[in-house]
Amino acid sequence: MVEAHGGSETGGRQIRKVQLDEREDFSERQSYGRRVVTPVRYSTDPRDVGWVRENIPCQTACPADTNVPAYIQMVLENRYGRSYEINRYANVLPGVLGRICSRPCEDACRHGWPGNGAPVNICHLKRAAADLKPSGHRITENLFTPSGKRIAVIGAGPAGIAAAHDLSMLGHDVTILEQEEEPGGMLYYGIPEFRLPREVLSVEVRNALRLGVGLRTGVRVGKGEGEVRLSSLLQDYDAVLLTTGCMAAIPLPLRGADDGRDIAREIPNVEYGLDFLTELHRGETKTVGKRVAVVGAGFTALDCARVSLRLGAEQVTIHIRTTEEYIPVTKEEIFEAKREGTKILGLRTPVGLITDDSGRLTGVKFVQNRLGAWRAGGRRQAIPIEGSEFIEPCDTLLIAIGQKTVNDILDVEVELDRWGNVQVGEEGMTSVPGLFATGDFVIGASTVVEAVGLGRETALKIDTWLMGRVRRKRVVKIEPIEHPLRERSFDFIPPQHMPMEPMKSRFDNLVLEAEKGYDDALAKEEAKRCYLCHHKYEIDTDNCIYCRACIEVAPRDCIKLVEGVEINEDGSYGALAETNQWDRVGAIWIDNNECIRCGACFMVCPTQCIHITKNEIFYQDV
Amino acid sequence: MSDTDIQIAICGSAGDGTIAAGSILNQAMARAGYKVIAFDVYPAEIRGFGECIACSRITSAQVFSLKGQSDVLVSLNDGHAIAHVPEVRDYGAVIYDDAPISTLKEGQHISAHIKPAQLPYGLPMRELSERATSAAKSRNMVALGYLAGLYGMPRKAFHETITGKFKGKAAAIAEGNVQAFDAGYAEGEAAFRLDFIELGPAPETSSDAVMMNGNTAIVEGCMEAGLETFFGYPITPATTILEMLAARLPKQGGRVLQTEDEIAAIGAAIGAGYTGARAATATSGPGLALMTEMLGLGVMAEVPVVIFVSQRGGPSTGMPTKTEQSDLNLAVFGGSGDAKRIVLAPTNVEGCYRCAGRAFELAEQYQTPVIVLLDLYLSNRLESVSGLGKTRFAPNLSKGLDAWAPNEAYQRFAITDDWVSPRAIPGEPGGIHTVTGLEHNQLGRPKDTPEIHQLMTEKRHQKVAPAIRHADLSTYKRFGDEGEVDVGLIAWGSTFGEALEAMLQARSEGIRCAAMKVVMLSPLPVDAIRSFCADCREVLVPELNYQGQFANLLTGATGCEVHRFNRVTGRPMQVEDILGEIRRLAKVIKTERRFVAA
Amino acid sequence: MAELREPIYLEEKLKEIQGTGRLSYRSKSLPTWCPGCGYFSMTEGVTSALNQLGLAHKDVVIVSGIGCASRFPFFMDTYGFHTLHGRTLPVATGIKLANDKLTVIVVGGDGDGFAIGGGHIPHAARRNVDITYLLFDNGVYGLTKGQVSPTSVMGFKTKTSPYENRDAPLKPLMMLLSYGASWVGQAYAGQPHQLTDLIVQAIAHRGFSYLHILSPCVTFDKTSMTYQNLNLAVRDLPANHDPSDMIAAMTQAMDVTTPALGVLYREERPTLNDTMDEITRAAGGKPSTERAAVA
Amino acid sequence: MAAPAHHVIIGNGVAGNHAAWVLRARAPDDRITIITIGALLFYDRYQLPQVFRGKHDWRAYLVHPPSYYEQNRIAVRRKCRVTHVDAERRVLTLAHREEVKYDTLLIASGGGGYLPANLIEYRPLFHSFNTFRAAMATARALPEEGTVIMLGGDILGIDVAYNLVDTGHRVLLVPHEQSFWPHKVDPSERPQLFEALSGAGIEVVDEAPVERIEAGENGAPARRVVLADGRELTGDVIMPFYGLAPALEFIARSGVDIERGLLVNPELKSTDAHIWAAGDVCQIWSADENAYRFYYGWKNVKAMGELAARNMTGSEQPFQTFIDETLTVDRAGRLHSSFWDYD
Repeated sequence: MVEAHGGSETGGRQIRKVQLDEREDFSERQSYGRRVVTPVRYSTDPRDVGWVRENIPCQTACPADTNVPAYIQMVLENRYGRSYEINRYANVLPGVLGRICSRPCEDACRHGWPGNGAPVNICHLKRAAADLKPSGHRITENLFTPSGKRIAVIGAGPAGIAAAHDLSMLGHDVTILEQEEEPGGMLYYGIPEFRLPREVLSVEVRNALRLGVGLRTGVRVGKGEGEVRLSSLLQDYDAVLLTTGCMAAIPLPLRGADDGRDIAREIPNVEYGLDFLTELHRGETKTVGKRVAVVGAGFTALDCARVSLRLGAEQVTIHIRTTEEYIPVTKEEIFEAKREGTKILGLRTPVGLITDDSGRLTGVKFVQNRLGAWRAGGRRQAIPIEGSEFIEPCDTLLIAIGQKTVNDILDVEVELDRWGNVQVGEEGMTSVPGLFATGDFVIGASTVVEAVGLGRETALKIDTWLMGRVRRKRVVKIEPIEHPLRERSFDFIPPQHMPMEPMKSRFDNLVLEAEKGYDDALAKEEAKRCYLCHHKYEIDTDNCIYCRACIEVAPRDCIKLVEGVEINEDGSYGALAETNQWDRVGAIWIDNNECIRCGACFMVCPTQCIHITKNEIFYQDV
Repeated sequence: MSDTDIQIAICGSAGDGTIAAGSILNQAMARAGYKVIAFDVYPAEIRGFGECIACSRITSAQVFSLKGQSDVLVSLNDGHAIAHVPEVRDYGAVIYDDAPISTLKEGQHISAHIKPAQLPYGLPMRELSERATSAAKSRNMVALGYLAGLYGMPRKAFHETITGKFKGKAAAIAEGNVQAFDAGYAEGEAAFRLDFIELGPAPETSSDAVMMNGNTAIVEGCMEAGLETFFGYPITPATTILEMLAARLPKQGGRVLQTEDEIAAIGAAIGAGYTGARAATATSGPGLALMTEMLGLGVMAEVPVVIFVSQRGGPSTGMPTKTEQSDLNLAVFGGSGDAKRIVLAPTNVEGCYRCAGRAFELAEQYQTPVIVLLDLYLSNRLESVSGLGKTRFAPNLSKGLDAWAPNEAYQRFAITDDWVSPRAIPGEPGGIHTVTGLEHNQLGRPKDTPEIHQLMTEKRHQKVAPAIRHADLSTYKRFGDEGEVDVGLIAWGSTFGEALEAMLQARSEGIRCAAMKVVMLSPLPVDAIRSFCADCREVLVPELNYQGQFANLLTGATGCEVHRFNRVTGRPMQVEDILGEIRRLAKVIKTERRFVAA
Repeated sequence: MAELREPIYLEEKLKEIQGTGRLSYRSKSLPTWCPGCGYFSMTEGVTSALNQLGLAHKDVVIVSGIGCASRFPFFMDTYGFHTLHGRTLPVATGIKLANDKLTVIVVGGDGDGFAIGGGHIPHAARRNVDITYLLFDNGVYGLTKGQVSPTSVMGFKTKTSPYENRDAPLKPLMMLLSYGASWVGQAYAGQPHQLTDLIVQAIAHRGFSYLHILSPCVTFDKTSMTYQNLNLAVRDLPANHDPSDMIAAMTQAMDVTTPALGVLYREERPTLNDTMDEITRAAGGKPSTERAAVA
Repeated sequence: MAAPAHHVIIGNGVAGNHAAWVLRARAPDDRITIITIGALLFYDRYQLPQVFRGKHDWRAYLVHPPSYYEQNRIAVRRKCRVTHVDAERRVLTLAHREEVKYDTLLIASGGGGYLPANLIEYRPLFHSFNTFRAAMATARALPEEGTVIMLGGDILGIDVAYNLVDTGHRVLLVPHEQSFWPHKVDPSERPQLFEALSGAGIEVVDEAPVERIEAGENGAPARRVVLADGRELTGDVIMPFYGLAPALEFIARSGVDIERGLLVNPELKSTDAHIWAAGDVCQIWSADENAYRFYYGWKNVKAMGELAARNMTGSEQPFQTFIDETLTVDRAGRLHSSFWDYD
């Protein structure tokens, strides 16, 4: 039927188009606490919890448990302020992570699944929420009554800040001790300014600490002269939280250098990337030679390379042990580095440093590798090939092969695991009562968002330990939605590119931000691409007449004739059992994993038996 | 540039808009001045399931049938189309959707079946459709647009046709379809062409040539013959006659009524015919079966009425959407008693038009029901027709009251030298009379004496005999080689197109042969058929029924021996099949000759 | 603001549905009506009804004519008879007359029933043949691809009413009431629960029961009898409606703008088979039922 | 009885087709399927420069007639893009969501033209020569005596350059470290090689990185290349020739080892027991060089195809190359690359 294109002929409903762009901004109104009241149900049923886990992949992938679809929907509705708040609820540094997050959510995004195109630029939208929130935006905090408990947090890195904020919100009296002059940890001393402007960082850090968190910078905890003893802190405070992260570079293991000496530290033009960056951000002037070699495969390595280019290096090469495929850095980051002129060469491990008579480095000796067995997190082992050594000449060598924790600050007996990290139990506590630890200090070098997530998690655990009961429960909040907010046409919008600083001007200085951020139009367009996976489409089987009108308009293989459903041992749903045999079809059911929330079925259902609900994770105070 | 001869098959599931796409293609190309012969095959379900094929042959010179192999196959539904991939010629194109929405097993996608010599053209039909109209249902327009873009078909003609098609519907609908078409067109234009299919320039067409199918031609004939009343009941494939007349007849003061059934339809038509108005109805085999009782009344009461019958697969409900020529017996003999009637079977669309018009003349002149016998293939087949409106059908041929010597009492069924009685119609002074279904005398009074029944039966048969020489109606015609030939074909109805095509090809292969079309099946032009058979070493009668109803008819009437060639596939006769039969016969003749020579 | 419904948990629902056993009345092949067609509610309604009444599959015969609705027997796991256009009721009468034990259900559309078959309805009704006639009224010819039907509203444009339908549509409920049908009800395909309930009552009724079902044609009627319009139009019978009151029934039947759903009229009187037995007795013979009792 | 084994070959080039031929000979009853993204049957890419001499009918380039594939029961899935290979289930998915099971899989998808990251954004402004379609597009875009700006100039490019000059076109060559790829040319030899090219009428400009590239506004010149040192070159088409980058996106997440190419052992088997590779796509472990390395050139690729097919059907021979990679200048001063040899 050619004439039957578009529109809804079958269904009982009239489409009401939502003119997203013409919505007014509600974020102020939010801050006055007036909300449209809608009926709500809170559920802890494993099937609902499981649904959220299965169907909101971005949130599931996020270590900080960020409610991604909710904040993207707010962007759609032009409520950047609200969007920022939803972000801030999960992680107190949205503006920061909006720039430098490792984006596990985007790898998980349903829009990136086979046949669905490219993932939504979730991170760029997070930044947009931070950048575009109204100038007069007010932060909302729901505070518990003061508990009278005192907590010391050691280290003002992402984990420490996140924990400190949540703890003080929970009514405790928190003090942070930080050895550096500025709070932020790796955020301040590790990440170059062209990726993370310092004013963004400091504003969000200060906001996080505004609930009366005491910040004592330049204070070292340790056994040395004029250093605060951990043991004394344990006496003065009800609880102490260690979030000192991994601030020590892992030394370069060179052949024949097993006498414990670290040759690398003895050669002038060889540096550890971590120190290189830290010193740079402490304000020291750093220089590099014409040809810079970087060994290592993490963000630090890439940062070193890109900083070197800005310091005037002519040829920068990153040497990695495996291959690009397997290094834990976002593809964008790699592409930008290459675009700026960095070369990345794979399958090689440094085995020796070549120096001239004056003791300066002239080249690095590498051995050729081949790929070996798989390691955790999709990484690969590199197996050196005997006798395949070769020499790469260079003027500066920057080593960024990893970081580790520093435990010599502990003056009390704490159980360590075999990597020398402190061990923590289920309740987040070390073997020492009242001494908690979290972040990289526990799991080893990881990402910022993991640190924030852990900090937040541990804060709750400390609260539970201190108060003797759980005061915050994770439940599913279910609200009805009147009609679909999306249109099929949204699915064809291409990913919106992040506006970049032109190549010419990038290298002028070290602080010029390379990514410019979305403007309102770009953000809205990108936000439209989000499937809003937290919207759940359900068929009321009692009213279904099995007419398949919904199936006919379905854009994908998303509505199915079902005879059964698997139940996982945790009580959540598994795969649907489909059938085409009429006398076995028990129900027509929407496979929410295939569903892209286009709303076509909703419009055509003759018996109006399709309902939409908003399903979100909600932390209930109890 | 070479002459155009492109055959395009669009294949999909009912509901994909397959037939709609085909008809737009035909109309648009005709509008652009090409010759088009087209035929659709579709199932009874309205939506969703059965297989549909819209097949169009677009040429610069007139042809008489479809080709065995298509140049392009457009798949709107791989499930159905896969089976038809082998019907595409070498270096022909297969156009399909390369972005289906559900996971397929190996071989479920058409690309797995395209032969090495054929050329794949994939495009994301559904996606383009959704982009253009945010619905998947204009896939057919996208595919059509792609086809048009690929071969540089005149875009404007398509736009006009599409907008025309949706006239009266919401403007958005037409726009949406045009958008979808353009979306496809752009893709097609941009596509990298590898096939060697050429669209030549449009031929010079005589200004009055128009594209139409058999049913439309029937309607044209009715309109021009000044049809006054029409009664009908929907039945595939005759429904469109009723639909078109419902829309058009009122425009010139005629009246159309959709009755509650065929019985009522022909009843009303006979009533109207009795009053002297030009009256008709249209149906298919099953409807005709219902009508035979009323038909008998029409014969008996000598009421002029025209019945258009488009045959479909039978018996019973049979194959409503498949073609067949199996209602000949019913049309010629159907009904109770010796019910002689006139039966015309046009062989092409233009013939439909002429027969429709002449049917009313015959009905009036011989005061009897006239059946015009089409079949689904002819009803739906599109051809370009010229000479419309040139033929002046006689407005009234009935032998009226003025032909009666006034000094005697009027006899409605008086015996005259041409067996046709002067006919008075209600309202005429001095013509008062009664008609009845009972056997009757000259006055029309019931009478069943042996003499009367003998006489009146003879009257009802004799009066129609001269119909075979009716002015401006070729009731039969010979084509091909003159004089003695090896193989002669006699065909009727839609099949004659294929027969002619086959005969022409056979001649080009050096076989001496001729073909004769027989348009009037009752009464039958016996002498002409006899002399034709006399000229032929072998006579071949191809027809779309199992019994060889026409072969039976003419053998019975002429005593000539013929070879029967019968097909009941529900599809039109294949030129290749007939040709094969001709070759076989020719071969036999040759060997006989050699044998004689030796 | 949409209200929040009770949660639907699939496996519970499936257990419930499959538990009832109504699915067993379905055939194996999926119905071929246009997606969204009101006739789908017929399969749901009839299967549920047969299931609720606990009728054995083998004792049910479904008779249909020509038209979209007439494909129904193919989608059921019972005896079925797909007869000719409009000639369903005679066949059904014959079947019922020949075998008391069978439950005979006739399904058809408005064209099949009131156009070509119109002549048969009054007689089936007044004889009170003990069959159930489910008439799915979509006000248009579907199978012949969209022509005006006897129940098409005035002003309805179809290919055969290009200048709008000028003929007043039939009022089937009033016809059936006046024809003397002993059970007359009305349902709506868009309300499957009530439909099922009414089919149960119709089959349970002893005598000629006529259920008029408003069933939109999603393909050829996009203007008049659509789900959108009917959702707004239909209403339930007033709570105080008395099904034994013919006048009240007529009054409700007259209202076609806001159709009343429910049982309009119900009466008990001898069925055709009863009268056949009586005639047999009057002639001195033994009715089949009594013969069966003896044997 | 068990269903016949299904050998699937991804790639429709020399390696793939030669492999198919050998497979058919060695396994008469097995199923053989070639999957290619192109619309054409196997054609001779070495003949492509003929498009500049007006040879525009693709049938003239076919290596085998269509009947060949039917006779040998080799299914060619044209216009099919492989999006994923599931090595566990031994199923590969095509872009149109069709799943194809295989018993043995040969990756012979060859290489696409490599582009340095800083040029990627200009891709739409480039013309290429790696397919019949691309060649035709180039031929159509290039007027009589038109000018071609060739960037990089790998050995394939130089072959094209010669043909362009012979057909009366102007060629500006912008050298790059990738020039003469895959030959490893000692910097000292480069001048004389460029000498030779200039001698043949190819205008070699001084080496400098590309600053930006622009499309000319309506009216010639169609393209402008701005070099870092400010020089501007104008021409009708720009053809980058920076060597090949293996086309491997589809197999990235299937678990087999990849560096720049698909890593295979000398028997051309990948790290998955059912997946082999041949041609420009694979990096073969070379014991003597202690490294994975590529082998290019028609003869190598054909040999790989044959070897892969043999090893897929039971044999166990290692690959060894037959050609020594030489780049010489003959008496006429014309370059000759051993990669150009083919029979």
